[in-house]
Amino acid sequence: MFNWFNLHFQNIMMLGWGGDSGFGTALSQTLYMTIGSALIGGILGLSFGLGLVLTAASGLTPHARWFKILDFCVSVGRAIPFIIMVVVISPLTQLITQTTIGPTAALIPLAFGIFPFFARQVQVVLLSIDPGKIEAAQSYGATNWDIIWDVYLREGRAELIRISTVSLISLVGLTAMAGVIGAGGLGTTAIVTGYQRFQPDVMWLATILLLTLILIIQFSGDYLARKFQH
Amino acid sequence: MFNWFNLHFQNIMMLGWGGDSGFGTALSQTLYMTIGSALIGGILGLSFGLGLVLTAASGLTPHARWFKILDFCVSVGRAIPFIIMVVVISPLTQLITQTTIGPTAALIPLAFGIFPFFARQVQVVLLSIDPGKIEAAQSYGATNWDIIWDVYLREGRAELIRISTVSLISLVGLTAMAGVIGAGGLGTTAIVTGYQRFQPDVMWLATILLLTLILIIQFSGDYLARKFQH
Amino acid sequence: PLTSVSAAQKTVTVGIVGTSEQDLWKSVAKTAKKDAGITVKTKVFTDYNTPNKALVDGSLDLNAFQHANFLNNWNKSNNNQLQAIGKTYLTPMRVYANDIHAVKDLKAHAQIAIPNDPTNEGRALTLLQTAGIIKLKKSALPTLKDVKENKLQIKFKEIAADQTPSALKSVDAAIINANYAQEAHLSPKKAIYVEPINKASKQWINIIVANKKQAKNKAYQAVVQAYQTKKTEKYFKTTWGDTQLPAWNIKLK
Amino acid sequence: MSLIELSHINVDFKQAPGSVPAVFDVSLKINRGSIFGIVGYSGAGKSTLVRTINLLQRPTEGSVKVNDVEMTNLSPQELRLKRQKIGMIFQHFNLLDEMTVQQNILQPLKHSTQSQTQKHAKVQQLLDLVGLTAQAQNYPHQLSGGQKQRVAIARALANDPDILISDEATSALDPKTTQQILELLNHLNQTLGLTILIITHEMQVIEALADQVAIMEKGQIIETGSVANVFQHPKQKLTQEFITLAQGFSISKLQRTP
Amino acid sequence: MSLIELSHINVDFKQAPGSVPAVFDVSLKINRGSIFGIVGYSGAGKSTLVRTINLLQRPTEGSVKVNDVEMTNLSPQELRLKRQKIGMIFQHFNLLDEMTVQQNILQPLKHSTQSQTQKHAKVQQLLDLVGLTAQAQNYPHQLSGGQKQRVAIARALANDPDILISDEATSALDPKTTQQILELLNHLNQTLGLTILIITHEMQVIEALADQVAIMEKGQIIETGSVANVFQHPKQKLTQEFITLAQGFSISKLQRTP
Ligand SMILES: Nc1ncnc2c1ncn2[C@@H]1O[C@H](COP(=O)(O)OP(=O)(O)OP(=O)(O)O)[C@@H](O)[C@H]1O
Ligand SMILES: Nc1ncnc2c1ncn2[C@@H]1O[C@H](COP(=O)(O)OP(=O)(O)OP(=O)(O)O)[C@@H](O)[C@H]1O
Ligand SMILES: [Mg+2]
Ligand SMILES: [Mg+2]
Repeated sequence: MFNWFNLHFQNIMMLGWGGDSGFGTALSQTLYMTIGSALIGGILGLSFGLGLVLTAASGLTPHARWFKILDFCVSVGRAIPFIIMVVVISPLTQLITQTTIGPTAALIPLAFGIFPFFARQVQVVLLSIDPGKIEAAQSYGATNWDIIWDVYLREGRAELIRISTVSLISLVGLTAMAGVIGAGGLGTTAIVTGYQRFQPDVMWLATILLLTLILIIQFSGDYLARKFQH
Repeated sequence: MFNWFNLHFQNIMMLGWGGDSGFGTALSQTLYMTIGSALIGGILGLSFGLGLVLTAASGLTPHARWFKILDFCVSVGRAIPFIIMVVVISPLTQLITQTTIGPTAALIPLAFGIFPFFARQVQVVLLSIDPGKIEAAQSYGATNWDIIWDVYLREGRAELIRISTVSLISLVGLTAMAGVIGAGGLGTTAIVTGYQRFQPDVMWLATILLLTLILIIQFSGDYLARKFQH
Repeated sequence: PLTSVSAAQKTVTVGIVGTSEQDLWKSVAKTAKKDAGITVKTKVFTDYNTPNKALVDGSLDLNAFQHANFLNNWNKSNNNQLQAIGKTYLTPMRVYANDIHAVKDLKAHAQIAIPNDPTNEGRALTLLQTAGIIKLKKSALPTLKDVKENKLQIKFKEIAADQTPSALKSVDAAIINANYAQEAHLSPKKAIYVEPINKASKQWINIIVANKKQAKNKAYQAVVQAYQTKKTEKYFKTTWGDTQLPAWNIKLK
Repeated sequence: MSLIELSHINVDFKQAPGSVPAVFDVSLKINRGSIFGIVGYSGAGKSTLVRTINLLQRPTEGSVKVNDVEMTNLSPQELRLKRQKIGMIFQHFNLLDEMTVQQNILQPLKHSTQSQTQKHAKVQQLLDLVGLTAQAQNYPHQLSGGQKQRVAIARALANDPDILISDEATSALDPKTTQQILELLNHLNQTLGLTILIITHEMQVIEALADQVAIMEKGQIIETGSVANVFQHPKQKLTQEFITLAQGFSISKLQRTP
Repeated sequence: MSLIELSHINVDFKQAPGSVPAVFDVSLKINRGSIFGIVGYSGAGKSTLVRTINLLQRPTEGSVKVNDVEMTNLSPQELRLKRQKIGMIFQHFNLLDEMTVQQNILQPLKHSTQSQTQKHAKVQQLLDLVGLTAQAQNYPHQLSGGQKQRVAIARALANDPDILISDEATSALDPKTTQQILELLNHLNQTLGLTILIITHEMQVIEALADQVAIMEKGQIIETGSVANVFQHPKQKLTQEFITLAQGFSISKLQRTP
């Protein structure tokens, strides 16, 4: 059995689990990049998404100028190809992480790559909340913060979880691009070691590991969304 | 004025507008790829998204097996890095487009790259439609097709437009990757001609053209969503 | 690591592109450890630009992925900040085709796939000029714009270098880097033209590069020495056969 | 002969432990051509019970027969055809927000064999009946609460159903509009033999319109019979109270400080 | 002295050309401590009018004074504090679906200086009043229509408001629950001086509870005065009809075919 595996999956065996280019290392790099940039990008995206809804003409605190600025930033963020984003914000990356290569340095461009996308999705969700609920909160004198927390975020909870799932999976996809700054990860393994070197076993194992990760995210997201939907 | 421009943007001038690698050509390639794959991916994504909602346990036609299959397909589609998607479906691409390189060949992997993402978003939107409306339609004997058209798609219209906007912009981003199979486009110009050849003027012009395209999509999407929201 | 390098530096991080040379570097690392007590680590990149940028900003100590021509070009656009500190190998580029056996069999309007990144594309075009298919304007790194004579009216398809082997079935010929041809197990018989090794090949010699300010760093020199060994030569031979020639003692005529 | 026959219906919802089932062992017969009223405490299970008739709510247990056909055994397709003949007015309207008033009412006629002209004439007639001709092109969010309810009424009648289930269809309507709707329902009942099931909190509505009445409490029917009988000789305390209060709410005002 | 003073209020909505404004030149004074009823056709503009009081609906024109303060001039922060003292029960409930009944009622107390224990005691007391103690941990979708309305009532009272605006708060409630709510409102009015503005379609509710009444038609107030006066000597035809119908709907049944 072991021999058979060894024979057919020799490239996998050669890479191994640990070490610089092992699957375990790649997996942990993907996890690290995904989680880290999800935190930063999530906070940024939520803020921008909320900002877009609040400052819109029909929002709680209409403000045409700010709305335009936020809207433009988000669109610009979505227009810049990832590799160019990496270069453009590399001074910021250097400032924050003290390096421009490796998984930690990748967090910054990944976060900037995903947040405009997440912000748009947050905007879509929040716009779909029944305005009657916001009126009711206003009628008992809720502050804008109350409305943000208790109406927008809380009533939108299940939907927000669903779009977070979508975004998180997109982010996992984006980490495959982080190879450009030497950040490793499963996507890079699949492409560089598997695909470019014609080692289909490596390519598929890396893809299957990615798939597993994505299924876990999707499953947890679905579970949480159901749990928080009343 | 012209001389000044010529001096500072000589790389842009050299590329020019028409010709194999001109900006006009790149723009039209981007448009061609975006529109073409949006059509294919849009139909696939809508079908899968609807399928997911209909076959879910709480759906119109619950069917655990089909649900699982659709769910799995979509997750797999999201797990495969784009460049690997290109390779994996290249036999299909060859079959359909008779070639594996160039903008037309890019349509297939682009459509397959975007549709699982779109499907997930469609699912999120349709799940947020008030079940009371579906019940009402059932009560007057609407067929499942009626419910799909008149309730799911029509009531979800504005939201569907909003997520289509989000997806379309993601697709524009994805076309930048189509350069790997010689499909050209603005993203490739920005990366390959601008970034890799140290021609910042080219890089930025291509990015600005991309941004313009994205702003137009966003603006049209917002306009249509508002128009169709009652 | 931010390079506050001293002669006593014990760890050297080398940026490489792709993973096909990772095992080679493992062997170099062993030598470096044994001979100079230096730990060599590699960092895998998927882009040809960022490993140079990382040298400039000190995120990386050395890199080994480019040839002299690429470095020249890079330095021209980036204030001459980098310097080659040792040669590694030379790999002739080849033209491959499925259905024809010689360059002269190329028909009018034939499609040829070439890599789309600047150096590989320039090199590929130069190769086609050498093969007598096109003529180019004089240029350090030619692009399609520099093609001044194209009698056969060849149609060029610019695609990613790693896609060239797969594209072979969609075009009449493809210019493929040695490493991708090797990994794709392309039969050498399918090569219809090989880049000649002569004086002009100098620019295609691959090199180890450092930040100019760190060019004299002893540790870096030690890494170069650990690379340029008989052991490495043997590794080339067993892994790549004749396609990858050691460049530190090569004589170009 | 009974048109609707519910036997031993139970509906349980997942809820806090120890809570009562929404509907508990209810059996009910409704005759063809009759108007049947259901009253009861808020939360008694009235909406849940009537929703079992067209199986929008599948009962946890029990049998639902309409026209001697066991509904729970029908194929989806058969059920769909059955439902076309059971009009339903929902307590929460459930209008389609992306369609105009007119389109909402046209909706149930989608598969009807009538010509477009006939369909539009039908809708026009319904709009007149509920007094919304001026609002035909409005979208639901541009309507007042009572106007929405009237759209729901018109929609439920569009298909010329045999059975009409009305869940508080007049609760958001002023007395005059209510009177008009009641006259309409009565007219349909008398001329076309429409069987009507009506949930309401207004005892006057039951008194004016219904033949039979059932009083629900905690998921069960505690009293049922002809309206005349029940109103004159209520057996249960709850029934008595409802009837008394219907005459007018009684509030003994405290002495006011000016 | 009038607590609420509306002067020349106009509200226009963008609608089909030629449609009437929702509210047209309405002026109204409501005295402190009084209970003021508003009745009228469905779509007459009642909801729109009362929504101008706490500026949920900004009038297109006109002045809104509460306690002699011009509401339209307040800063957002001032408006917020004012609104805390104006409880509102919405026609469509507008509960927060992701909060339990208890949490919904706790919501207005968020910024109150009371201790947690006090707040919970207050909520408990309100739950008792509206008879939903058993449903405290339910989410809105687990409630019947009337139960939702009762949560909305409790929520509107949580802040001990000075003014309560009730938009058809009892229309989905059975007579007995309605009676209880009316007694509660009356009690709050008598003991705490709560000023109440009540929209309803049930004339009996007005008769039992209100001091003053206004009748609306097509965006205007067509008659107003003390309940006793208006009910005994209605001047407008519409008022008369409403009062007559309140005694009981009259349906002259056709001769039935058995
Ligand atoms: N957002 C809106 N856009 C356009 N028209 C509206 C809007 N809201 C209300 N209207 C219109 O304004 C008029 C008054 O509506 P309002 O809700 O105030 O009526 P109402 O007296 O409360 O009726 P009901 O008793 O049915 O609740 C109606 O004709 C309605 O169609
Ligand atoms: N989806 C649900 N999940 C859990 N409990 C529910 C659900 N729907 C209704 N209930 C409960 O079932 C009981 C009966 O509800 P139902 O809506 O049938 O009452 P009702 O008699 O129509 O009341 P109302 O007159 O207030 O509309 C209530 O106690 C309610 O809380
Ligand atoms: Mg009910
Ligand atoms: Mg109203």
